[in-house]
Amino acid sequence: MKEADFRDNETLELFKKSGGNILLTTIDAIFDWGRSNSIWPLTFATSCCGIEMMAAGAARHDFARFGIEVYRASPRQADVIVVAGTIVNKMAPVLKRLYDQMSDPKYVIAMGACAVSGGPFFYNTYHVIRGVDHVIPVDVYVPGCPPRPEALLYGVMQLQRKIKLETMRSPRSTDDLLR
Amino acid sequence: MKEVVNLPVKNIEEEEYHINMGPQHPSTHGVLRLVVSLQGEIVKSLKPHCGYIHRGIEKMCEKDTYPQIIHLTDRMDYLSAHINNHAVCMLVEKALEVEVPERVKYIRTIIDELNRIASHQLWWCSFGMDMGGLTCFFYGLRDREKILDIFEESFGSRLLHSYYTPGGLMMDIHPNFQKSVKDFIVYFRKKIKDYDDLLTGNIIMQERTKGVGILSKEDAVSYGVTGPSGRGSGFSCDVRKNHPYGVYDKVEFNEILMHEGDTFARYMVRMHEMHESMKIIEQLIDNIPAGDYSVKMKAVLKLPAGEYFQRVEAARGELGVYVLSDGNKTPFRMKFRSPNFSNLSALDHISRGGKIADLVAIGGSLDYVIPDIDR
Amino acid sequence: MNNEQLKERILGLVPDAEFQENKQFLTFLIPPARLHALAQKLRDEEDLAFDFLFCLTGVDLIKQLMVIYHMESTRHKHQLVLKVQTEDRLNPAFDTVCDLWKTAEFHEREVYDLLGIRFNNHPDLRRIFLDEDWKGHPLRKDYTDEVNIVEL
Amino acid sequence: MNFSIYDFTSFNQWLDKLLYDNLSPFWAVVVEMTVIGLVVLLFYALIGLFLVYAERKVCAFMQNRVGPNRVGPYGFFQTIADLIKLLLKELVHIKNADKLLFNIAPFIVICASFMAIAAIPFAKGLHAIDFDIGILYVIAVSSLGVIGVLLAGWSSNNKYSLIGAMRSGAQIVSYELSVGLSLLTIIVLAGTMQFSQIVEGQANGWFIFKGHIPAFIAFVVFLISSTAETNRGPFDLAEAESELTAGFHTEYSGIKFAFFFLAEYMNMFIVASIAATVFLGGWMPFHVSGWEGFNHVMDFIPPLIWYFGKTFFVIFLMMWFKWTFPRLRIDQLLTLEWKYLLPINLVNILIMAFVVLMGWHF
Repeated sequence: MKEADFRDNETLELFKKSGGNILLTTIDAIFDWGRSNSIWPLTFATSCCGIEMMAAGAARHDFARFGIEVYRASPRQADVIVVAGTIVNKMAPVLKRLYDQMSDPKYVIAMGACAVSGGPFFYNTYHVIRGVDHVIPVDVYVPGCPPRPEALLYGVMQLQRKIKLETMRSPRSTDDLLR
Repeated sequence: MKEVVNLPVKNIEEEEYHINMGPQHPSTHGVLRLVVSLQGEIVKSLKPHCGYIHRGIEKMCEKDTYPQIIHLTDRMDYLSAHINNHAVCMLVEKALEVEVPERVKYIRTIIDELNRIASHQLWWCSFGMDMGGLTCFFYGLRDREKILDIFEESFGSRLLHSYYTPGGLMMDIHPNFQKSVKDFIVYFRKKIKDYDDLLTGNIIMQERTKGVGILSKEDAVSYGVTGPSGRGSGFSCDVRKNHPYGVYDKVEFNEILMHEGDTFARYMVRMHEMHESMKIIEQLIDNIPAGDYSVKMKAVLKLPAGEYFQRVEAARGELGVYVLSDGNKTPFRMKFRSPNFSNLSALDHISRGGKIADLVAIGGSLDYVIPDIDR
Repeated sequence: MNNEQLKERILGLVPDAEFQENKQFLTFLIPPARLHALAQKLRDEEDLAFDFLFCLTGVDLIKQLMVIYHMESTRHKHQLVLKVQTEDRLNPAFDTVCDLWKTAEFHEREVYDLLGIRFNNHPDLRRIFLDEDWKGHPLRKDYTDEVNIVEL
Repeated sequence: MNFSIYDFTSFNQWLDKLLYDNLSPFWAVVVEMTVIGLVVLLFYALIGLFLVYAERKVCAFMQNRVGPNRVGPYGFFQTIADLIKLLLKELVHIKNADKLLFNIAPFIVICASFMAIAAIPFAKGLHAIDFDIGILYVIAVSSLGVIGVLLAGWSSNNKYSLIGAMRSGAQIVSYELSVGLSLLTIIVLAGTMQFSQIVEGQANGWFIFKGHIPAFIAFVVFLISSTAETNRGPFDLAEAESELTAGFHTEYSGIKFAFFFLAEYMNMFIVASIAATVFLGGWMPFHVSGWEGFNHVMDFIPPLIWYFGKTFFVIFLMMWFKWTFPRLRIDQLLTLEWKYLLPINLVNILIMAFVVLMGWHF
């Protein structure tokens, strides 16, 4: 993918425009560099997308290249929870609890149609949560049923891009930024 | 004066220690929850709690047409997606009394077996990982990618294909299909030796699996443990042999049976099955007859009123599909007899008395796929 | 034993069993009260030896509730289908067969969970998929849930 | 004043003299200790980060992958990014945990490994302190870490942690024996427990060659039991990921978890450097008696390179174990120690004593 295509969504970078004090921005830059380059996922998969997540970690796609291979089984040590698969009513409280157990800063990637919107299980079923964003806040949505490993990598790279815009300064209102 | 209360004295030896394995746990392969009672490291009993991925597929089927249902079966046991599709397609074909062309049968059989190899490769990865050998994971997935390449070339998808339709196939195979499959067989014959070198022959692995988690033949039958897990106990339950479908009656292959019933036997059955599957593919790949890849079906499929049942051998055991039709385009009741559901019921029985590490190894050898248990 | 002989044999054991026409399997509808005794005989008698219960299905027939047992003999390779029905939709109950086939334990829990059919003498009859406090049994035809179900 | 990379004694003396000339003796000692402390701390952090990076690359190499390559050249700054992230991560306070013990445990673990580094000679004259009972000190100090592990498991108020800690306790207490006894075999040969003298004693041949078969057996036993003592695969039962999620450090987050993570790698470095020092001659070059030209070429390579080369070779061996073998079960782990390694070791010491008595060694 070309760099230009990767950055076709420019709204994110708008947040950076507001400027700031040189000390704070330098510290921000270091912190964001560290955080965005070390996203450790939680070993958590509910269904089919989990297999593609495994494939993304395996030899061909190897997302260790981005330093993401340190799968932590304990939520305390994980940075990102990749919700790979359907979330049902019985699982939702558990997922919420897992998210709460993670230590800040924490991020969520909704992987696959089920996690994004309920996907193939949207209609006529009694037990499916239609989109994981009903339970926990989502940073990046990766559509597909299941998404290819490349798609997950793309999602992770977008998350890195998002993390790079974090700041310690007090947040401004969106209107202010878009002006 | 205050009354002296005699607190009940608990015997520490008898006290049990309960731990929750799951729903998020690396060794439950998904969102299964096992409540394990321990005494020290020894498993006294365990209770599986399912339903953390119960999506109500059977209810959805009652509102869906048969071609739609095929897409749902993909998502049950996603590692043998083709085989699940095969079951529903054959059931519809049987109900409508449609005879599919020989070409379709050949292609379906070949792809089923490729799917079985891919599934067993992934099982090997996760089994190795459960045992603590992390490198297995990468070796298995490396070779699995080759099969996924073949799938992708022919029908454009990696994991969930929905390639079979009632009456045939979605599209014809890619012109390269035969060549790539043959290349893969040559490649994998070489690579499967790595598997044996890395894990099968390892002393630690053998010590940890031999004599662990023994399931007798009687119990296997009674619990309905089918597939490689049942055959590791000597239960001859291969649907491909007992009730042949596709072109399994035209090929030579062995039903792998081992009689030890322990974790190692279940492991070895799967390792041998990969060889058998390659044997089946080799017999078929050069003989795919020419012809149509599908027969003309009606636009709306309505099954005649009645009951239908179709059994196939999925990668993890016997998949049964039961349909009660009232003559409409949607089934009145559809039930999937999923192999993992029955296999899981035996977990409590066979892991009692073992250590926690044994429980993990046994779970790996039963190779459950949670969405298939919960449906 | 072929299907004809098997049919004679079953009718000999349970005279009031109702034979049903089915292309694939030999099918009988039997009175619920005789289920357990018949199942015991089917499993234990040498010439029957139905030791493998490969499917257990609950069905809501709108008026009745039905449970279907698909069984096979691993020794003789013959197959049989038994059905039991009840018209009682409020408190449907059948005898459990999980003392005969252990696989039935989980399958009966599933039927209880999704269709609300109770099984007498079942050792651990709890919901298996849904939460304990879930209201209703989703696979019943009259099940409605305006919150969770989005109808197409 | 001539400094050389072959002998650091003169440099030390120069530094010592400089400080004592300019400061009062008390302050000279204070400054010396601070400098040594800082150097060791820096070294510790650098080696830790490097080892984490090395492990990721080595395991990638063994698994047909490329490993980290996006952050910096060849992904070299990957672990620095990890460190920054871990430093900034929230420290979760566990309800009902034993707060004091919970907080103190990672420090105990890291201090234990920190203290052990002090006694290890990196080159001639380059060590913080040269005890005359150096080996005893290192064994004693490095096994303090298990207290931290036990405390971490106990205080977390988590069942997985407790099981992990108990496993770790049983494991380290048993394998400590084998580590000690296999080193004792070499002490019998060397006749001293002082590291500097042990290294000097290998000037004309490393102990693994000098001591015939018993020394080699001791080396193998040491490798196995030290791998077990550092809680690394195939003996990583205390954190057994597929069984106990993360074992004793399940509840730790952020920098406290980083301490456990780092301590694991430093322990590996320490046991590897003990193996290198005691069995493979430490910073001593490889010499073959009689081959003067060859020996001269070997002498030309600086001792630091010899030392790190040997240490990383042993570390590579340990990584190789980890990425190849499946994990043992707890009862097999104890069987291996008490039924196999310990008797082999005891017999081995006797044989070694006999060899030394008869003067059969080189």
